[in-house]
Parts: sequence; structure tokens; C-alpha cells
Amino acid sequence: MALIRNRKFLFSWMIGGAQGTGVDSSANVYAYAAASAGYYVYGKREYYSNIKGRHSYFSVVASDAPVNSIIDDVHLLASFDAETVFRHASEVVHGGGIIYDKDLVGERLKNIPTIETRLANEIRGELEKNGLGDTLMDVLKLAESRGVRLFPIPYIDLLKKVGEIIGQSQLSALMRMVNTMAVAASFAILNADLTHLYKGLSYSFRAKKKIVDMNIKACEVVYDYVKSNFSNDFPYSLPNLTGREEVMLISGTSIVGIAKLYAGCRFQTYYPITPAADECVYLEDKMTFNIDASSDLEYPSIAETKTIMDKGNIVVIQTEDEIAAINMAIGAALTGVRASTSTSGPGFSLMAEGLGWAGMNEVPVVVTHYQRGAPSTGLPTRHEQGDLLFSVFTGHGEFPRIVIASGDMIEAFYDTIKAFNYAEKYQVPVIHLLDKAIANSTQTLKLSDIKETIIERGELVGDSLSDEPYRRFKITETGISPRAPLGSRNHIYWNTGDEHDEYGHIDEDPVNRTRMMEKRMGKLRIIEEEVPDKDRVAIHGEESSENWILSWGSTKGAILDALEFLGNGYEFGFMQVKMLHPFPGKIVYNILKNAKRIIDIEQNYSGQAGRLLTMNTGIRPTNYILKYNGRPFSSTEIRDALIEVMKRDTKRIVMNRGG
Amino acid sequence: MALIRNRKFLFSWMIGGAQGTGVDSSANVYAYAAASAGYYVYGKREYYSNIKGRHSYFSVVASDAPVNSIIDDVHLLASFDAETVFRHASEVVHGGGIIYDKDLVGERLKNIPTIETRLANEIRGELEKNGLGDTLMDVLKLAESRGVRLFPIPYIDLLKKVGEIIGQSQLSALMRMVNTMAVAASFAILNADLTHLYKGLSYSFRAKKKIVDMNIKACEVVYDYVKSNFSNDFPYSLPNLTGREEVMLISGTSIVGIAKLYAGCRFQTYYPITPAADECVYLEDKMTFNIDASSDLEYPSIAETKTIMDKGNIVVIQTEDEIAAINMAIGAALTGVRASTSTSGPGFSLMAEGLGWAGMNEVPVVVTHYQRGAPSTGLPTRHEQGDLLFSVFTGHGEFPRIVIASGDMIEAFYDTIKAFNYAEKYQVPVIHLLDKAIANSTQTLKLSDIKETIIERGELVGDSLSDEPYRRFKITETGISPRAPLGSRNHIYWNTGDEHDEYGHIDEDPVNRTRMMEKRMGKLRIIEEEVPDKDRVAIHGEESSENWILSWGSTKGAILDALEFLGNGYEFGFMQVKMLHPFPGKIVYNILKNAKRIIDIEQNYSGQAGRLLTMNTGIRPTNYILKYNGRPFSSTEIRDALIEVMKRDTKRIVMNRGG
Amino acid sequence: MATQQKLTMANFRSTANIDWCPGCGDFGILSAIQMALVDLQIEPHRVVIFSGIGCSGKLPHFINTYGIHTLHGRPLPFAIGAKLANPELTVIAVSGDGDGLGIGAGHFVNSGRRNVDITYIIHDNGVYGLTKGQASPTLRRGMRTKSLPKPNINEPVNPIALAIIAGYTFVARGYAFDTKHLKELIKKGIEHKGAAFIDVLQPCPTYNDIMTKEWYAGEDLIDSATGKPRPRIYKLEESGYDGEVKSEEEEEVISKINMAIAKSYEFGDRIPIGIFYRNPFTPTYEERITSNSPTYPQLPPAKQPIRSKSMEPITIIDDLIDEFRVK
Amino acid sequence: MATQQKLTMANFRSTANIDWCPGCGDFGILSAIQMALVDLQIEPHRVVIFSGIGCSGKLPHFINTYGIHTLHGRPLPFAIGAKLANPELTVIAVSGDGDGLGIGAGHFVNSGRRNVDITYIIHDNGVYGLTKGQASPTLRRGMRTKSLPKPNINEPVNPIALAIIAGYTFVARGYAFDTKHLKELIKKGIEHKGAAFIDVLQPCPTYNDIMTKEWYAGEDLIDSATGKPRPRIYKLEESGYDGEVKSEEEEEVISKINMAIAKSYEFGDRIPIGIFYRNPFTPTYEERITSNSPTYPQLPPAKQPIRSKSMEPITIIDDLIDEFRVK
Ligand SMILES: Cc1ncc(C[n+]2csc(CCOP(=O)(O)OP(=O)(O)O)c2C)c(N)n1
Ligand SMILES: Cc1ncc(C[n+]2csc(CCOP(=O)(O)OP(=O)(O)O)c2C)c(N)n1
Ligand code: SF4
Ligand code: SF4
Ligand SMILES: [Mg+2]
Ligand SMILES: [Mg+2]
Repeated sequence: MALIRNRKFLFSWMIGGAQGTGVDSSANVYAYAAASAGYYVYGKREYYSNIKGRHSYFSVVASDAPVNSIIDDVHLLASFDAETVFRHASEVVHGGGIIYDKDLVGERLKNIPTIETRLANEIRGELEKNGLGDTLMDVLKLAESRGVRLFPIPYIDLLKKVGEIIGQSQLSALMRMVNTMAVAASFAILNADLTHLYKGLSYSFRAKKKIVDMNIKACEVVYDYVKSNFSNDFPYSLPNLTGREEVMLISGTSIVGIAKLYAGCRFQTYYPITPAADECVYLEDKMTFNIDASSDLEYPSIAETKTIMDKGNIVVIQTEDEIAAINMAIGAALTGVRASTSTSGPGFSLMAEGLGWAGMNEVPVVVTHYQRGAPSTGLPTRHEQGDLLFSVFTGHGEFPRIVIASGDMIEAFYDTIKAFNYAEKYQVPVIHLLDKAIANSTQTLKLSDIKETIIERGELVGDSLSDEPYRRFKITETGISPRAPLGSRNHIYWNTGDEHDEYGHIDEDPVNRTRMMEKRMGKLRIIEEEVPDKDRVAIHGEESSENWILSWGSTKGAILDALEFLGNGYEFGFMQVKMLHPFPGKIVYNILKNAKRIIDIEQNYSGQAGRLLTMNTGIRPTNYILKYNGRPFSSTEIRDALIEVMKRDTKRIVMNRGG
Repeated sequence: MALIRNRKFLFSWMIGGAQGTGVDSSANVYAYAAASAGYYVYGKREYYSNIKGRHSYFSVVASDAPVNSIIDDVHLLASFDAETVFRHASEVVHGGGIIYDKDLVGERLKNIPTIETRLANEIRGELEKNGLGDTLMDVLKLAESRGVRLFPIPYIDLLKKVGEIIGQSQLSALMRMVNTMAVAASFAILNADLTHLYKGLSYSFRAKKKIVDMNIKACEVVYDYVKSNFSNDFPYSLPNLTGREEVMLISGTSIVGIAKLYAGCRFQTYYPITPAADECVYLEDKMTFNIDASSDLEYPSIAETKTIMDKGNIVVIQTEDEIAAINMAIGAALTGVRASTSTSGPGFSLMAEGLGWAGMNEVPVVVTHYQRGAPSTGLPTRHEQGDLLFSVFTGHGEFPRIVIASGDMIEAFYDTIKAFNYAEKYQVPVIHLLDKAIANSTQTLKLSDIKETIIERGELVGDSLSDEPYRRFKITETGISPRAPLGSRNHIYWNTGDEHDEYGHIDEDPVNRTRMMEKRMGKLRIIEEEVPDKDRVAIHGEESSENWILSWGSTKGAILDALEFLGNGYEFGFMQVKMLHPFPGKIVYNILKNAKRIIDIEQNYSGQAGRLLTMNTGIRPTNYILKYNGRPFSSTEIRDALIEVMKRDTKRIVMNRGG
Repeated sequence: MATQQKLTMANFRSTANIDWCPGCGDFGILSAIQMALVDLQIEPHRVVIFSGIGCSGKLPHFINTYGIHTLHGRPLPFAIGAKLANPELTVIAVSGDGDGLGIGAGHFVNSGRRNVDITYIIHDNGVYGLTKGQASPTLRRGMRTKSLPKPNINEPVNPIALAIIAGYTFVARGYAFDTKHLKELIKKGIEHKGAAFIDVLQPCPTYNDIMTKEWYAGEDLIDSATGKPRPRIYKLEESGYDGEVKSEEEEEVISKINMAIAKSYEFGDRIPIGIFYRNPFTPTYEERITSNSPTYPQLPPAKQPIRSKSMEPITIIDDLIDEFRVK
Repeated sequence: MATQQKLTMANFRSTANIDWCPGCGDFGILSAIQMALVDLQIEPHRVVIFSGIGCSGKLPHFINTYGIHTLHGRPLPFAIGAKLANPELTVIAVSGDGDGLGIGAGHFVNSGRRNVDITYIIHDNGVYGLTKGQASPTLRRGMRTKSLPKPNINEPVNPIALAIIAGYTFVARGYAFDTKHLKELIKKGIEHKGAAFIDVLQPCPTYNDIMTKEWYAGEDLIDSATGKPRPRIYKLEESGYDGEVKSEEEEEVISKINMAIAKSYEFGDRIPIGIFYRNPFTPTYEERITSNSPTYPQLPPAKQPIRSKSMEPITIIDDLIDEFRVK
């Protein structure tokens, strides 16, 4: 597959501020506005595990071609507090700019308690090295000396002006718009079309017209100010673009929520946890939805009367803990419903026992697992891919499961549907691995990417009467036994976490035991045989290369972008493992067996997919590019690291960028 | 290391009966008696997850040399119900004998509901093939036709006689001795010395002299009956032996309990679960014990006043669940106490999150994990080694831990002590893997095997005042930071499951994060460097062989015995991996890299240690001998399977023996 | 539903071999459930019995209805999941006292808050039967049953009071060996709309040598007048006690709660069985879901079609996607 | 102990940056704990504060005592482990309402049964703060706080009643913004021998827009006579209520339990704070351990030597081994 090499434009914007001051929503406004102006957009959110006061920031990359990651360079930094500038000024490139609050230039580094001591020392060191003091002005001076343009904005004065226009004299009420003003200032500097910004405001604040109108006023005021106070020659601009396909701007948790509804998931349990909860809250909000009642509906066999309605509903239960969440989802799945639960690391740890029960009783249940910084509570709002090996081996004993991981949002959409299809076809629990980077990023996706799909439910038996009593765990050639929902006439059965006979009754007979283990575990072989290769491994880049990248999950975006940026002279094959268990050993082996270099790129300490590779094929990665500081890879980092590997054959590169 | 090849005698006895009818205690009486007569003994218990009524049996092997496993052959089967004979008659060898209740010969197979349909069909098929009916008599006839001697005992009549002697006319009270009578009949047939049996009774019933006396009378009566009703030429006998070292007869759970006290464990939590609970109940019973107050005691630094007492105590808490068990043990460990919890599969699954917290906060806590049939509730009273990969990868994210596994009871004793030493030295959670086969077996151990040992506590800081504030997670070269118990003066610190700074405060700084990950994970390297090779891998057999056996845990006994039985012509190296994580990759690699055959012997479906081997060395086992029917390997099975591998190079042999 | 033959006990017997100890109270509970189902004439395939782990956990295997033997402490989440997915099922959950009140206590409390229309029965035998007789959460402090090396040092939990505080709207106690009375309780529990909890005193002759059948029968309490044992167990309904909440008024509810809790502490020489508390006014969880999701009663999850016969999804997501469409 | 300088608030302040939202009730709880420790003059290194996960969970970082920020729902098992291993420590545990009564409910109930001498404080704000405002177990049914897409459909748990039924021997409620009163409760809780539970009403200005400071102050309840707000919160001790159990008699205990539970349902226009129930007669867990293990008080686990200075084990196991010796 060829990588896009005809990109003309890539612009990186960042906004920062304290949690609770609207950084997030202003970034969404900006991203929407840029998308509305015709760009492809990718946005990454960074925030502390804190509700108010700690620093958060959002990086948004806009381009004329699809973009899948952030880059290290910041072209324009928009800020309205001092901390953002202290933290991020050094990331702004020569020729870039910093928008900041004119009134804050006297702020001193040592008075900002939310900057970690280590970082403060680093910043101070840098300033001292340049003979500077520790005020915001010093930081700005340093930036300026590197060729960065400064855009001081008198926010308070401007807000007062807005207040006069809209008839609001309370400064505290007006202050809530300072974030929007930072965006509008950006638009002014970038010579961009304000109407897109207004669309962004309407999109972001939805129904709240009054707020939108107020914010529009604020935009106008600051836009005028910028236009009349700064020269109009900033090297970057965001002119309207045409020709892009229709897109949506969406985050990972929302697209997975939509996919669950589309897949027919009708029962979702959860216990609140970052970042999985957003998906669940989305589903709670969309509890009732439209269905196409005019199509030739297939009713579940237990629906004795066929009720025709054009509204479907999903039951979403906030449980008392994750143990209840997994087990309640399993209980629901037993009735024939597509059921799932969404969680993150700590919650997933609590599901180990329930997962084993589902495996033992061959219940199709889907666990959507958004990885985050770990171990333990770890870095709850930060990124990591640290739960792979745990997902593959969760739970005591041996039972079949499927572990899949999505590389980006579109994959997340289809993988969600596949997860349910696999679960029902093979009657196994499916762990769908996502992560914070997918969950909390926003991206423009082409509407045309959402294509038709099918729902495969596997062998479901109806209410038909047969001569012999129903055997839920009938030994068959494939290991898959026809499944009946609870409540089916003539199909009474039992389930137990104990080893059982074909009816589901406890059975300790050694011969039965061996058979049942083989029945269950044998399904893994069937899965390997039936699931198409392309759903197990995706190959990108140059297949003929001797240099291969091995990776999985959300690193995909940054790797693809890096490969594009590397350009000719660096050709790599990129093997993205999509099904991590059962591991596609044969496929992978056949491709990698002759590779000269296998570069394992992962966001964890131990190169977990690399370890799975070795376990399943005997092949070892030759080099590692790893990152475990809680921040997703930028494409710049991967590009740099790949060059380093190619130049110096460095065996283990640990990246540590990102604030 | 040479294997014993000068064994002269090996006698296999089996007793069976319904749970609750004293099978267990009579087997203990027999085993003790045999040990008292000068034999080495190994006994294996099989029972259903049931309290009363289901079939249980006990195999006891007695030998003139140490014995570590059972064999398939039964030389003498002692029974007092019909089911035992139906189930086990076919295991009795030509020349062997069956003791049974004369009054039950009319019992019919179809009237025994506790025999699984599959097994009943198998037995019936065998009888039909031989033109026989389905009564107990038919089974006995079949056995007799194979050269098995029959010893019908009129238990009821004999019991009535006993009743007359001791003045007890209630048959139901007398019936409780029928199990002892089966043992006494065995002794009579084996021409063994009854005084050992009496010692066995006293040992088994401890304080209850009245019961002992009654049982002795019953023994006499049945002994006389056998002597006067059967010829005295049974080919096997149990004459008194001399020359054996002093031994104890003990089960795995008790020896681990003793080891915990010896290791200085003073806090144990548990939630009842088979087979771990026995260890905990043992500790509850030994809550107070003697200490050597005369030695030069080292008091914990927080003990402001040194209380001298010659009694120590252990706090044993039965918690509300395993989540509380692990976390309470961690809470205790924070005070500087050696703390542990014992559990089995389902409980261990619930500990995943707690374990991660201990890893993150570098708390020394020991989890004694007795594996059993899995997944899920599985086969609660049966054997398996199915939790290895889960133990190595338990919990979301990456944190250091140690996983060790004991091959037999003596190893279990020392490994228990080592587990605490490792935990404290490296400040990591330690998972000590045992299993049902070790837990519930009884074995004679030489008293001289319990030798001196030391307690290593790692870097503990006292109450000393230092100039700088205490940093619990100080970055050091080894990654190990001096540890202070809660309550230490001048050493206040914080712990959190979140990523933290050196003081233990939450810290999301990316640079700190990377450092802390490296600090913690780096300890695995230190462990690899410091722990002696012999504590990580044990090599048995012929080191120069091209044919290697790879195994771990309790398969050791059966493998060693099998290697002895194989004799010359079959030379194997046997690599027993004792530390499974961090995996001794280098040591193993250096030995196995030139092996022609690597035969992975494990009691699980997927060859889990073999998978770890590949993951860590790239080397794959060439052949597998596996078993996952819930019953431990017999040495016979391993011998047969090894011959098959050597003869036919069979790649995967799944054994399925044992009832 | 077509006219059916009348269902009898035989319809509710499974073929699995019952392996409880002779004399175990679990037999009484088993029959009481079967009898209740016969009385209510619910077809076997419309019933699902969930259980946890323990001797009690084996119960569903012995009944010819759907039987889901779940994990230790977890029957409630499983049962609630099934019931909410298909509210037409008659859902019964059973636990041991360790299962329901030890490891399962968190679910016990939080399930009360939901008031899902299920019936939950705890086999209250004072011990962890299947793990060989450790103290269960209902064993009183200071007691030392057969298998305990030391007397129990935990205070017992009061299941009746806990259930009421947790929000169960039907709270009763039965006795395993008064099968008829227990059957009636179970019937009423099933008929009650909402979460019904029944604590069943269940002698465990093997491990609980204190609270035996004889003890419940008061064989140690000889009435000096009659010379006969004074049974500990008596029936609330025969004592004039009425735990039924008569109106939605907070005052009435609280007074009934108080009365029931006071009663629940009576446990010694006199032990009441029967209904301690019943509140028919609290809406069920199913009703509450309906208030947010009006199509739920007609089309609960298990009854919803999710694809066409040609396997295409039938959920319309265009409007959902449109919310994110860039205009 | 050598004579010491008097401890002040400064001794109990850590250097960590407090990152709660402005106006959060957690600040009040933090000061109340610090003030209680100052009043009691307990040296910082003798105190350990355990917390769960949530906004509330960060509290120990802000106090200069040992601070153990554990797992979500688990502070009690950790705290009990430490206390039983070293009973000389002053052990305080804090939870959010989700932490303590949702995921932690099983430990909540079973810890009550033990009556270990610790003090347990729940930050009761009606929401899951740190995960952005979902309903917590104390949020009333039908309420829809800021972040909820739909009104809450769970019945709330009653923490006071639950604690009493579970067996806590000191059960109180405080209000985060009545710091002095709260401080007194915490002091009494620490001084109480046994498990003390304090439910603290804690406004969360960010997510709970219903039970706000203003709401507690009754700003929506204007007294028609005075034209002033009628505060919802009032003090039990000022209302003549006395929850102290005066004798060990069962009757007295049960009557106090009943009174307290009845009181605990008062939650609307009037909300009582103060001590609902205190029973000084139930033996602590530490005392119960001592009854089985007499050397425990002098040599609790953390104080026991386990090796000689030359690193040899000092436990004598000869007699233990001898029991298994074959003679
Ligand atoms: C997670 C987990 N922990 C422990 C066990 C072991 N276990 C099996 S049965 C049982 C206790 C049963 O006691 P109870 O619930 O009172 O039921 P009973 O046997 O008395 O009916 C336990 C702890 C388990 N199966 N799973
Ligand atoms: C096992 C687990 N599940 C979920 C979470 C996510 N989580 C973090 S804080 C929190 C809720 C906090 O609510 P509460 O206990 O009421 O505390 P508050 O923030 O309101 O003080 C949750 C669910 C977690 N950390 N661990
Ligand atoms: S152990 Fe007790 S509860 Fe279990 S079956 Fe036997 S008598 Fe019943
Ligand atoms: S979210 Fe609520 S509880 Fe959390 S810090 Fe903010 S105000 Fe306090
Ligand atoms: Mg029980
Ligand atoms: Mg809260």
C-alpha cells in the first residue's frame, strides 16, 4: 500500500490552560472550524487526573490530506494563562507564534505550584543558561530570540469591551469566553475565515444559542484587535480549502458508541473509569434510537410476538463495580442479547474471574478495554499500551478468547462490529483493545469510510423441538455447539464454572474433562482458519523491504505519518497486528522470517507484542522503539527514532517527548 | 545428579470409599503405619468437590527408597463399598488383590448414581465384552480371571463381633470403623506388623484415646479373620524395615504453614478456598508458637520497647473475599511485617489489581498460590498447572514481580522462606506457585532435610534522623530504595497507585514517569544478577544428554521416578525451572541451545512453560507430554510417554490416566 | 400459550445426581422452590435459577429449569443482567451465606438499591459448607462450630436488617425444614413486583453442630410445664406481626422499616420466620428504565431484532453520525 | 516519649499541591482532620491515613502523616491490615461515597463486623467526582446532577443505617463546611475504641449542582416569618438526641439502634449531623484476637523479632515438626 506523498500543508496548533477553563471546548471549536474550512484534522488531548486547576492542552494538526497523529513542532501556541507558555514555549518553532495574555508577563515561574519541580528546574535552567530571569516575559524573550513571533492580547480589556457590547458587566461571567478569544486570535493571525469559527461554536455549544452569540461577539472583538495591532505576515495561514470529501469530526469513544448501536449491542454495563466512561455516557445519552422497521427483520427466536417499532433501545447500567459489570453483561448475553462492557486497566483487572467464566461457558461477551497509563492507578488520563500480555493471559487456567486491537478510529468502528460477530460465531469472550490515544483524540473521518457491514450471529437455535434433549455443550467437530438463549422453549440447559458435561452439569470425569478442554481450546484453531488474514494482520508500506516495523493498536497513525515524512530512501514494511490472540503466527512468520531488521514499536516498557511474536514464531525483534511516559508517539518521534535505528542500529530507543 | 537405581521394593496400595466415610483418615493411618514400619511413603488423594457421598480414593506407594509419585499399578485395593471396586478393580495388577465387602457382591452398577454415565458405560462395555453381567461379583470375577486375588470380608459380622467385645450394640456407631478394618485387613494380607497400625491410629486420632482403643479392637478382629480365612501366600508383604533415616509424614499445606512461621511470617490473610484453606487453618491452629528468646534478637526498628517473650504469634484473618485478603496483607506488610495470603485460581484472579498496587508501591507481599483444575471454578479439588502464564502476567500494566514454583514438599519449605526473602530484598510481590498435587499429598520427608536457613530482609531503615527528608522511592542504582515501616520516626512517606515521585506523591511528569518505570522494572535485572542459578533452575539427570526434559513444579516427582524406572538406555537431562519470572533465559538457553530434543512435560493444555521458554529464548520444545484431566501424572505415565517420544518422535502426547 | 398439561413436581426434577449430605437443609429449599413453581404453574423454560458457589450453588443443577451456576458471590449481577435483558423470565437467585453476605456483600447492598423484579434466596447455614466448615458471616461471635480451630471472632451480619436498609422491597425469613411455609414465601417472593429477599435458616448437619435441626426445634429448651421442647422457630404471621407497608407515606414506610429491624434482632430462644417487610410501592428497576426508555417493555433487549434476514444491521446511525458531521 | 514541642497545624501540612476545585468541601474535611490531630497532639509519624480513589482519595497527600492512597474501594482492607499488624498506629481511612459505598460496599459491611479500632470517613458528595460526575450511591433517585444524561434511577443507600447494621460502634455524620463540629466528631471517632464511621456531607460545586452549600444552608427554604433561609443542617446534640448506648443490655442496644436508624431517614428539609449511635461495649477486634492469642498486645506482628542478629530464624519449629514425626 502506497503512502501519501503529495501532502502540501501541515499546520500544528496548540492551546493550553488550566482544567476547567474551557481548553477542551475551544480546541473542539478550532478543530471543527478548521475541518469546516476544508482541512483534515487530528487533535490530541492531554490532561491531568484532576478536575480543575491542573494544566491541560490540546494539539491540533490540520492538513490538506488525512492526518493521523501529531507532530512535535508547534506552529502557533494559543494561551491565556502563564503556565501554558512556561510549559510549551520551547515547542514553538522558528517562524511560529505565541498568543498570550499581555497582563501576565510579570508572572514568575516559582509562583506556579502546578508545574512539577523537575520541570520547573529544567525551564529555569534553560532560562538561566540564556541569562534570563524567571518571569513569563523572560520565557517569551527566549522564544523571540529563537525567531518566534509574539502576540500579546489584552484579554481583560477586550473582554470588558465585549461586555459593553453585550451588556454584561460581570468580569467573571465574561472570563468564560477567554478561551474562545484565544481561538479567534489564532484565526485572525492565520487569516482564516471567521464563519467557520462560528460554525465551530454552534457545533460545540449545540442548543445554547445565547452562549454562541456572546462568543461570536468576543471573536469579532479580538479579531479586530489582532488585525489592527499586528502585521499580517505570519508565515502560516488557514485559507479555505475545497475538494475534500465530506467528513465528520469525532472522538474514539463516540465512534465506538455508534458502532455498538450499529452492531446491535443492546446491553451495556459499566463502572465509571477514565477514559472508558465517555463511551458509556454517550450510550446513556442515546438510549433510544431509530431502527429500520421496514426491512425484513430477523427477530430473536424467543420473541413469541413480533413487536414492530421504529425505535430501538439499549439498556445501559452503571454497576457497583467492574465485577458486577462483566458478570451482568454475561447474564444479559445468556439471553441472546449482544452485550458488552467498557473499561480501562484497573477495571479490567477486576474482570479476570468473570472472563474465565464466560470462556468456560462459551458466552459471547465483548469487553471494550481502553488502555491507559499503568500499572495500578498509574496515569489515569494518559496513554499507554501496557495491557496486551495481561489481556492475552487474563484469568486463571486456559480458555479461548479473542484479543483484537484497533489502529485508528475507523478500525475501531469496524472492529467493534467484528468483536460482536466473533463473540457470537465462536462463542468466546472478545477483548477489544483500544487506548487513551484513540479514546480522547478527535479526528476528521470521511463519511464514505462508514460502509455497509454484516452481522454474523453464529449458530443460534430456535424453539424447535428435537427428539433428544438439548445439549448446550454438544461436542462437535468445530467445538462450537448451537447456542440457545435463556427462555427458549425445549432448550433447557445448565451452565457452571465447574467442568461440565454436554448438558452443562458438573462433571469431574477425567475423560470428559480432556474432551471439554479440547472442545473449547480447539475453537482457537477454527478461529485461525476462518478469520481472513487481513483481519488478523494489516500490511502497510513496502512489502518487499528487508526492514520491517512490527506494531499494533494506536501507534499506527504516527507510524504511517512518519513513514510518509521519511520519504524515499527509507523504505519499510509495516506489519500491524490486529488480532493479537490467537496470534497470527503463520502469517507473521512467513513475512518476517527473511527480514533483516524487525523494529518493534510500542508504547510500553517491555515490547509486549514483540514478546508475543517471539513466543509464537521464535522470531525476535532486532530493535525496539518504545515509549512509556504516558504520552502518545508523535510522528516526528517515530521518524527520528527510525532514522536512528537505520543509521546506528540502536537496539533499544526509549522516546520521552510530550509534555 | 545420579538417579536412585538401587530401589528393591515398591508397593502400591489404594483405598477408596464415599466422602465422609473415613477414606482419608484410614489412608493416613496406613501411610503412617508403613512409614513407622520403616518405609518411605508417598500418598495421593483424589476427591470430588463434594462433602459427603461422592467417591474418593487415596493411593499410597511405599518403598525402601524415597518415592515422589504414584504409579499406575495397584497391588492391593482396599474397599468397603461397591463403587470403589467398580471404579478401580481394573487397575489392580495380576498377582494383586482386592479387599471388599462380602455382603455387597450383589450390588449393580446401574444402581450407583455417583458413577458418571461415561464411566459406567465403559465399565459395562468391558463386562459385556467378557460375557459378564453388571454386578459387583461380575467385576470381581473379571479381576480374578486376570489373576487378581479376592479377599471378601464380612464387615458387618465382624463389626458385630467387635461390638460385643467393646460393648457397643449400635451398628451405626460401629460402622465408622469399617475403614480401619479395611486397613487392618490389608496389614493381615501383607503380613505386616500390627503395632505400626496402632501407632498410625494414635497419630491419626491424636487425643481421642477411646476411639483409638475401639479401632484397635476392630483391627484385631479383622486381622484374625483374614489370617484364618485366607492362605498366607500373597506375593506382596510389608515386613519391618530398618535403616531408614528419621522421617516425618506430612502434607504440602502443613509444611508450607510451618515454613511460614519459620520464615517469620506474622500476618496471614485468606478467604477459604480449596486447596489453599488447609494451610490457613493450620496456621490458625498454631496461632501461638515458641520463639528462641535467648538468641541475640533483632527487633524491628519501630519497636520502641523491646518486649522479651518466648511466645510469638501470628495474626490470621479470614477476610470477606480475596480482594480484601491481598490488600489487607499489603497493609500489614507496610508496617514492616512479613505478610502473605494463600489462595487458589479463582481467588488469585481477584487479586490482580491488588498485586499491581504492591508492584507499583514496591511492597513485599507473598502470595502462596495453590493451582487447581481451571479455568473458572473448574475442578476445585483436582490438579493442574494451568495458572503459570497468568501468574507471570497478572494485572494491567507492567510491574516487577517474582514467580517461583516448587517441585516437591521440601522445595516448598525452602521456597516459602525464599519467597519472603526475595519479597523483602527486592521489594516486590512474590507469587509462590504450588498446586493441588503438593497440597493434598502426603509424603515421608527426612528430618535431616530441614536444615538451617537465613532470613534476608533487604534494606530496612530505622528511626535514624537524616538531614534530608525521607524519600521512599529514592532513585538508586539498583532501583531498590531503603524501606521504612509505617510508624517509623522521621520517615514519613506516601504511597499511591498513581505514578509518583520519590516521596510517593502523585506525579504525572513524563520524565519522572520514565525514570520510575525504569527504577521499578530495572529491579528484574538485579534479581537476575543476584539470585544464584541453582535457585532459578535445577538440573537433574544426565547433563550431557542431547535429550532434555523441560518442566516445572510438582511434575518433578513423577519425572524423577520415571527416569529411574526407565533405567539405562534412556538418558535424559531434566531441566526444572524454579524461577519462572524473571525467566532464567540465559541459563536455560546455554543448556538447551544444543539439545536435539526438548520434551516439555506439563499439566496443562498449552505447554505454558514451553511458551515462556520460546518467548524468552526463541527455543521451542520439540515434543510435548501434557495432561489436563485433573489428575497428577503417575511416574508410569511419564515413563510410557517418554518411551513413545523416543521411539516415534510423537509431537504431542496427551495423557489421560487416573480415575 | 397453548393449553398445557398441568405441571407437576416431576416436570421440575433434573436428572443430575443430588450430592448434598444426608439431612442437609438444602433438600428442603430445593423442594420448596420446585413446589412454588408447580403452584405457580410457570413453564420450566421460562424460569432461570442463578446460583453462586458452595453446596448451595449446586441447587440449579437439580431443577429442570434453566440453571446458571455462576461464580462465588456473583449470582446477583448475573441474574440482574438476564432479567433486565429479558424481563419476561422468572428469575430466581440463590446463594450461600458466605456467597451472598461475605464475598457478595457489595452486590447484595447495591442490588437492593435497584429493586429488580427477582427473588433472591440465601441458604443461611452459618458455615462455608463446601470449603469444609469455616465460619460464615452469619455465625455468631464466640461460637465454635466443628471445624473451627478457635472460636469465631467476627460479629455476625444481620441479613434481614441489611436487606431492608439496602432497599429490598420484600424481606422474609424461612426455615429449610418447614418446606410448606418456605414454599409460600417463595411464591410470594416471585409474585412480588420488585426485589424479594428470603433468608433461609438451613441446618448443615455436617459442619454446623450448633444451629442444628434439634436446636431450631428447641430440644435444649425444655418447657418446665409440659416437659416438651420449646421450638425456637415461630411464625410472624401467627404472632400478629404485619410487615406490609400500607401506603407510600414516608412515615408509614419508616415505621415499618423500624418495626422490621427491631424484629430482626430477635434471634435466640425465639426466632421469627415469615415476612418481615414488604413495600409494594417502590417502582421496580424495569419501570425506572422505562421512564427513560419508553420502548423497553415492548422491546426489551432480548426481543429486539438487530439485523435483517440478509444479515444487515437495521440500526439507523445516520442521525448519530450527522451530529458529528462537519458542515 | 521525650517532652515534645506542641504540635501545630503546620506540622500536619505536606508540601504537595492541593488540586481540588475551588470551593470543594474536601478542603473542610482536610482541615478538620488536621485540626483533630493537632488537638489530640498525636505525632505525625504515629498516624497513617489510608484513602481510596477519587478526589477524596488525594487527601492523604496533603497531610504530613504517613499517607497511603490505595485502590478504588479498598482503603478499609489496607487500613485494617496495617492497624492489626501494628495496633499502636492511629489509623484513619477516607473514601469517596462511590469508593466506600459502591465498589467498596462489601468491605464496608464486613469491616463493621470486625470493629477494628480505626476511624473511617466518607466524603459524601453524591457524585463520582474524579470521573466527572456520574451518580454516586448516595444520590437520590430521580435527581439529575449536571453530568447525567438521564435522571438517576437507583435508590440511594443510607450510609448511617448501613453502618449501624454492619456493626460500626461509632456512627456519625458531619458537614464539610462546619469544620469545627467535624473536627470534634473526628476526635471522638479517633478516641472511640472500635470502628468509627463518619459520613461527611461534602458539597461538590463542580458536579453536584443540587446538594450545594446553598442548599445545605437552606437558601431555597425561606422562613416566611424571618424572611431568612432555614438551614437544612442541624445538630443532633443540640436537639436533645443521644445515641450513646448506656449499657450492654440487648434491649438498650436495640433501642438505640432503632432510634438511630429512624433518625437516619431524616434527610430533606432537615438534615441531622452529629453522633447517631455509639456503643462502647462491643469488644474491639484487637481484644478478640487477644482472647485467642494472648501475646498479641505486647508483641503485635510489627513489633515481633523474627530473626537473630546473625539472620537466623528464631521461631522454634521442632515441636511443630514433631507432630508429624514418624515414631
Ligand atoms: C473467588 C472464590 N473464592 C473462594 C472460593 C471457594 N469456595 C467454594 S465454596 C465456598 C464457600 C461456600 O460457603 P457458602 O457460600 O456459605 O455456601 P455453602 O457451601 O455453605 O452452601 C468458597 C469460599 C471460590 N470458589 N471462589
Ligand atoms: C477499579 C477502578 N474502577 C474505576 C476507577 C475510576 N475511578 C476513579 S475515581 C472514581 C470515582 C470516585 O468517586 P467517589 O468515590 O465518590 O470519590 P470523589 O471523586 O467523589 O471524591 C472512579 C470510579 C478506578 N480508579 N478503579
Ligand atoms: S456440608 Fe452442610 S451445607 Fe453442605 S451439603 Fe453437607 S450438610 Fe449441606
Ligand atoms: S470535582 Fe467535586 S469533589 Fe472533586 S475536587 Fe472538584 S468540587 Fe471537589
Ligand atoms: Mg453457608
Ligand atoms: Mg463522591
